Amino acid sequence: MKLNISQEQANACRQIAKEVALEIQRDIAPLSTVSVERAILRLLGIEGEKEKIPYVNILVDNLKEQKALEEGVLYWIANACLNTGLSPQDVALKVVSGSFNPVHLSRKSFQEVKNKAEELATESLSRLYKKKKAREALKQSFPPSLPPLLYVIVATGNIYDDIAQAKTAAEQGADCVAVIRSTAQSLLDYIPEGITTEGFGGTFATQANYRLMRQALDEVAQKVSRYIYQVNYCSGLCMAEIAVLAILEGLDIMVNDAFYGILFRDLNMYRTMVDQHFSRYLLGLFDIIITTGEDNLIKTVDAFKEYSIVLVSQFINEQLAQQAGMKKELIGLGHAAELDPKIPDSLLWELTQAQLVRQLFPRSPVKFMPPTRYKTGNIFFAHALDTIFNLVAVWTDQRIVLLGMPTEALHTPYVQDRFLSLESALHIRNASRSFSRELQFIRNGQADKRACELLTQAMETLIKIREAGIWNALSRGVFSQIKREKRGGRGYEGVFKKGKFYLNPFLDKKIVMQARRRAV
Amino acid sequence: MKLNISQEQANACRQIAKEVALEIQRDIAPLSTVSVERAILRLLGIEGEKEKIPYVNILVDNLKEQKALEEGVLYWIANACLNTGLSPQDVALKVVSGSFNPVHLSRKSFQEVKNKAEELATESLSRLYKKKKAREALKQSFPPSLPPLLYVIVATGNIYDDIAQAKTAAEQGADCVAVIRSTAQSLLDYIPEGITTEGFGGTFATQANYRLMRQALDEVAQKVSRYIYQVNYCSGLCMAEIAVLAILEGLDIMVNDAFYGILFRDLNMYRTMVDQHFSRYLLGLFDIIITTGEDNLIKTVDAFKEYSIVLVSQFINEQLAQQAGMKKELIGLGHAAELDPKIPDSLLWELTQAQLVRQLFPRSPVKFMPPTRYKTGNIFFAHALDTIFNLVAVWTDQRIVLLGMPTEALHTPYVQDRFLSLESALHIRNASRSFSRELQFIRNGQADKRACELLTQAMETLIKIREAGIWNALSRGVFSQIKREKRGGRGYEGVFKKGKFYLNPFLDKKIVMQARRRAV
Amino acid sequence: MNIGEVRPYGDRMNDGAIQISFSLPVPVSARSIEAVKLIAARMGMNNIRLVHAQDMGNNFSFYILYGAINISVDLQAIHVPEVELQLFDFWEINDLIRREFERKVVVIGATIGVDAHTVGLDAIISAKGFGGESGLERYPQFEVFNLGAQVPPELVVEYSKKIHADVVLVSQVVTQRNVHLFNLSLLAELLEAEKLRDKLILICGGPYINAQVALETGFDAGFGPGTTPLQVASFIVHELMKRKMRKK
Amino acid sequence: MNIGEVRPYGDRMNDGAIQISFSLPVPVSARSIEAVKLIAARMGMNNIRLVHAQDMGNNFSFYILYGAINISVDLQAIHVPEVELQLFDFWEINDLIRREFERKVVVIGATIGVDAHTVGLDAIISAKGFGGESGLERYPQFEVFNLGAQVPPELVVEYSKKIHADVVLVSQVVTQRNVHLFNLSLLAELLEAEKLRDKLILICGGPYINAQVALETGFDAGFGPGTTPLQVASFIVHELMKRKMRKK
Ligand code: B12
Ligand code: B12
Ligand SMILES: Cc1ncc(COP(=O)(O)O)c(C=O)c1O
Ligand SMILES: Cc1ncc(COP(=O)(O)O)c(C=O)c1O
Repeated sequence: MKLNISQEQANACRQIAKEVALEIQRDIAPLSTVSVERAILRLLGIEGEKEKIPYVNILVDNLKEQKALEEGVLYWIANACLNTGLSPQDVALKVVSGSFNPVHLSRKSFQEVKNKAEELATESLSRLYKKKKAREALKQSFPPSLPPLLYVIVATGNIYDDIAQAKTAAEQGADCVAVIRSTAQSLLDYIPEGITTEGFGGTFATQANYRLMRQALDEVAQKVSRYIYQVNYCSGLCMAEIAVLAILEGLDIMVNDAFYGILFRDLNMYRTMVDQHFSRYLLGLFDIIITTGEDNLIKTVDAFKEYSIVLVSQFINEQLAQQAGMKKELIGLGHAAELDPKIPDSLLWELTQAQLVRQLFPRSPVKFMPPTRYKTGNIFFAHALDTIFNLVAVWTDQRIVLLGMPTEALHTPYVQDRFLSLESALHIRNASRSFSRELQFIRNGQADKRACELLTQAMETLIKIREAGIWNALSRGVFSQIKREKRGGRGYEGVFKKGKFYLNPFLDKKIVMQARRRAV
Repeated sequence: MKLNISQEQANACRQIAKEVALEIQRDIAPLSTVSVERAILRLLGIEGEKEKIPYVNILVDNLKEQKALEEGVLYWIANACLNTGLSPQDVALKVVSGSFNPVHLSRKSFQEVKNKAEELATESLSRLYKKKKAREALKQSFPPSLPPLLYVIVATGNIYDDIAQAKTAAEQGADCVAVIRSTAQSLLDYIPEGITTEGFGGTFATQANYRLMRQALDEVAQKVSRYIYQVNYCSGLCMAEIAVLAILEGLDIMVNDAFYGILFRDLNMYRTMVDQHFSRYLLGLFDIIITTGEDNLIKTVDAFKEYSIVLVSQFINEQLAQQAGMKKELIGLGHAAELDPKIPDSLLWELTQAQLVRQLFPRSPVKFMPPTRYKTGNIFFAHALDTIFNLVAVWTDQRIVLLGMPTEALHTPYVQDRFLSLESALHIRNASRSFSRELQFIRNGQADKRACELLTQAMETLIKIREAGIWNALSRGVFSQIKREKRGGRGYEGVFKKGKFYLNPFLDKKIVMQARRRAV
Repeated sequence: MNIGEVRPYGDRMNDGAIQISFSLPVPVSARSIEAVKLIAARMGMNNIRLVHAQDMGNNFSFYILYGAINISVDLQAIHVPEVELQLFDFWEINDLIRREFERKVVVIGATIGVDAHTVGLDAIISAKGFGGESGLERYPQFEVFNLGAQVPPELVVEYSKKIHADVVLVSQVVTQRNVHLFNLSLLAELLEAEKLRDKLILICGGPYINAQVALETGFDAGFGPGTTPLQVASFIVHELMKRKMRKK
Repeated sequence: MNIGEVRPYGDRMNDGAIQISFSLPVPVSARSIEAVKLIAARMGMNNIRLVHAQDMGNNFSFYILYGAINISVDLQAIHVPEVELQLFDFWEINDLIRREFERKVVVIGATIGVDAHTVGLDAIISAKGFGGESGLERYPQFEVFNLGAQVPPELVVEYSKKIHADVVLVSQVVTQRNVHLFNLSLLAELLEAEKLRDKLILICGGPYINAQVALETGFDAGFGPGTTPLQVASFIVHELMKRKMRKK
């Protein structure tokens, strides 16, 4: 399967997207956020909570109140370590318990503090690299499964039920299991702690829950002789911090998209872009795949007419991720068709669009998402829609396929819903395994025409965004007609300008190399 | 969509099949059967029953007992009409009531009898041609629906429930409604009479039931502004007679295949071939589409390895129908894939085979039949299989598509089963309407290869059949390994050699032309 | 059987045919199969056909059954909670408001709690509307304030006070652990506490909302899937007139 | 709840979640919707969610519901009619017959009545067998006569007499209007009348056959979907040995 599209135009789109991404990069480079700082604390191994407030929040808020945050947390921790000889975790404990105020300790010379910070960062990274090695070895110990990876969700609200269902799904043939987060966790400016058994429409993302699920999936992997990818969500006010949890607990894929936060969660655009950058940077270091949320862009607008916005967002997302240091093989661009089934030839358009994305981003582990918005309580018709979706996914050789559920319009999946979905997907994966090689669009037919039109539209929008500037474009509703104020939205108060002593050696290539070497 | 197959090889297959069909023709030409004779009586308008035995059976059995059947019934009826001045129906009444014995009436000169017989035949045919005109006008009064025609079955056993469900199906979007016959009606050597409300796995085919269903479908056609095709079955011991009922009651499509009777009903091969010939001849005169039963051939053997038998049977069936005077546009060759869903690439093979049939018989209103044998009580998976089947059907531009049911492995369809099936089929018909034009197999890929192999296999089998002779081939199990004796099977006792005064002016081109002219 | 009585239909009148499916947290076994049939029998099914029993792994199993139930319902005797709403058209609605109410009707819309689904509410409120019909914003006699999604109930109360709202439209889509019932009840109580409840027409909507949910949570009406703006506008006008009558 | 008790599972232990669907011979209306919920309630469902209601035309309508049932079943307490059959292997079966029976076991197979389905019976009998296992024809100690399909019960009786059959295998696939029960009972009665019944092991099979059907129609055993030749052969050997013991 190949669409006859202009490679030059694709290159042009990439170039413009790069300029847009550079604009973002330029504007956020001087900024940090409370979440980035908390992420750094978590990287240093700081954990624990007091009266339901995580230490990392207490520390950051403490510095913020004292107007000392512009140096960054690492400056103060390193300084405290130098002063007290304690580990970062012990420093945190003392600060939280009020034993001392980090800002009141004697300030060592910047060079000394910097050295200490670099030492702490190197230690932290090399510890994490060791973990990563072990996980890679585990992954390599299993044979790869037939492409595409079949991705299902669990969302009971109770981590133990999630685990039961995740294992069941794995036994049925699922390759990736995502735990959907409790509604609005992305609006929380902290990460809850501990094992949780109550949630709304999903289960809280906590380090403890991550760990339990990881154990369960590694266990069932042995049983089914297949590696099971663990998936969770970064997007939200804790984007960078959650990335750290993912690294700490060995997750494989993180849903990660600032645009989703801006548009669908009303997060402040600067805040979440800064958070996203650091989160992607960290995930990239540890070879964790990200997936983006372009499926959401066509859930509320005419999905046929406005499809090109998906491409626009993908081009920008690709550049943003690359600028955060990620290689293309880790950038799982998301997409979906969400076409009204009543549209004549809807299946041809779905196929064309899926192929177009695959072709524009051949190295991306693209994630294809199923029809949801036109599903109703008619579970039989929904199952028919999903079966055809599975065919399109296999045919166009997608890399990760999020399976649709017959009960999409009703509830988060029951154990049998997932089972039926997987059964259909496994059948299609086997029955049409050679489709992508054996079938072809006719040359210059309707598919080629639509693909070219879409690419042209995407380019036009990209040009508009470049001209207006991305922040302005967002405030004018370029994405799905949703308008967001530059200073509006949640979390703006957590953004700050880095001061001249601001320290973040985790971003330092030399430090990273050193840590990596040390981990061998 | 086009497969790259050799047109010469296809022509060669046709030529061999023609020779096989000519052999059949040669051997059955001197024969007639009780069912053909009863069909002639029905054409003359004879109806009624006595003690549950139809007049036409009483008459034919009467002549047979008196060893007077070799002249054929028409000879005796015409002679009786000449002697008594009565109509055929009145003659029948008298004979049945024992008023006179047709064999004992004075025998008029052969020319006189022949003239009378021709007069009766002309009258009968012109009456029927008038009916046909009216039906054509009705059909023309509706806009045609999107191809393919969607074909569903009803099979409650009760004609009134059948009607309720047929109308429901039409309102849902069905184009063709087939009433499945009660199990083993094909083994009955007579046609039951009257309206019936009890049957096993289907509803008896009776003239009264045909009429009720025809009325109902014409009624609902007005409501939905779409002509609804009425379908029933010819195959069986009354093949020719049932064709007459279909003509009398204005049916549109008749399932008609002697091979089915031979192989799956153990009917005698000569008997059913003779019956088939006359039935096809009559249906051809009145532009009633026949559909053949090649789907059955792969229900009991390895459907992947032995698929070419479908093509073999189609080539022969096409020739047999043409020799009975049918034009290609009326010869609805049947086919199905019935592949084990576990076979890798099963969907590619299903697609290839469907396209191959379509391409080999481009003028035939081919009828594509759904997966049945690998369906289980898992109605959700069955629905998924059917949805994909629908896609293959639309994609390869089949003409008539028999819809599969989610409950195929459980029961004849409930009203909601048919509804869900139609919903899926209507969606696919709309969503992939341009597939056949916009997509293409890669040249000389696996599809082309399989198509060529299948055609070669079909040719080899055809050659074997030609060499052995069709009757021998049937007794050696060439079709699906089922072996049938030449003189075995049901109904052989009803076959007889035509005598020198045998008369059947319905076969006379001049008579037909004359009747047709008279009907204008 | 009484003429108004209906019973499920498979392929003949009154055959009572139904299909059911469910999972059990045990593997398939002779025992589990008996258990499934027992459950069906206790539900009143007869002629039970267990047509599919399949292990799903991890000690879960899935079953599909067909059977018949003997239950019939007299349609005539059914008490339908709300008589079908009499619909006005666009012009009638605006005329009626102009005539009977003498000022614009002020409407607030919001998806409350942390629910972020706006499509349903927008379908009713926003100019582009739903199913070819314009939303309330297009009606000259409605003045509409759409607060969007994730709105805390407290903010709805505050805003209602500020702009002297006549009608509050609330959408709730997420229902896990009955969070929608909680949010709706909370809003009704807060309005009550502020003595605003009686001055307002309080309407909720969403895919799992119905008259009963409205009743339970203290709302005046609840609209479910497929609701059109006209239905909501008509209800508002009916309610306004009813209240006006009552006052007289 | 007792530890052995199970209850349907949707997404958490004991939620009792089930799905049902059926049609009604009336169009969708507020009344029909209430009727559907009433039916579900009378079946013992609570938390009833009518998730789909659709007109099918010609005054028929289709409904899908989800809900929970409070029914739980104690797995331990379930009486399973037949203890799982102990399977022998191919060699054991032939050895046992040779040792205990001293001659070949004569088996007749037929699909009776006007039923034309042969695939199931062939799966058990014919050499090629089923699911990778050989059929009874391949066992040196069975002498098998396959009469094929559409065999009148009378003919089975006649043939059994003629060849001194030990085992009769009957397939029935078509079940409409319970024609299978009729055919099976008829055969059993005819054999009884001919005083052959006790000399024979009478086994039926087919997709809708089970132990209960066998019991009702006077057969010794009934085998359903997925039966393998080995199961049938094992049953025959068990039964032969049981009968031999009894005689002693
Ligand atoms: C689009 C969508 C989204 C979009 C929403 C974008 C947006 N701006 O609205 C996005 C991607 C953001 C989203 C996110 C989530 N979603 Co969502 N989403 C859907 C989806 C696919 C379609 C909903 C829709 O737009 N329907 C179309 C509208 C027109 O229908 P409607 O809402 O029923 O509205 C009609 C009537 O109900 C009524 N009505 C509705 N509101 C009102 C109000 C009033 C006053 C009146 C009078 C009438 C009225 O009139 C409308 C027109 O007829 C459904 C699945 C489905 N197919 O239904 C899931 C679904 C609703 N989502 C669900 C969930 C769980 C979530 C998440 C919580 C998942 C998670 N944990 O991450 C997130 C978080 C969102 C949150 N915090 O609320 C579940 C809800 C399950 C449940 N019963 O609780 C569903 C059913 C999917 C599923 N099976 O899991 N979702
Ligand atoms: C193939 C088939 C046919 C073929 C049969 C060819 C043949 N030579 O057998 C043909 C095309 C001829 C046919 C015709 C009809 N069929 Co048919 N057919 C089927 C189909 C698709 C598959 C059956 C099959 O082969 N299964 C595979 C075998 C291996 O499974 P099995 O039979 O269950 O056998 C296993 C066990 O049950 C057991 N077993 C079976 N028999 C025995 C016997 C003994 C002694 C033992 C120990 C075990 C045993 O062991 C086997 C291996 O595990 C089914 C639908 C389906 N998917 O099930 C419909 C189906 C069985 N047919 C059906 C019907 C109604 C018909 C017709 C009557 C329709 C009509 N009115 O025209 C006709 C007429 C046939 C007749 N008079 O009986 C219905 C039966 C409905 C019902 N419950 O009554 C079905 C369910 C389809 C439907 N939904 O309508 N059919
Ligand atoms: C890109 C992206 N991020 C995150 C989420 C999860 O959202 P939340 O946890 O905010 O409900 C989604 C859900 O669809 C998403 O698409
Ligand atoms: C070609 C053909 N004729 C006739 C029939 C109907 O068979 P009967 O009426 O013999 O059951 C079928 C059923 O599948 C068929 O395929």
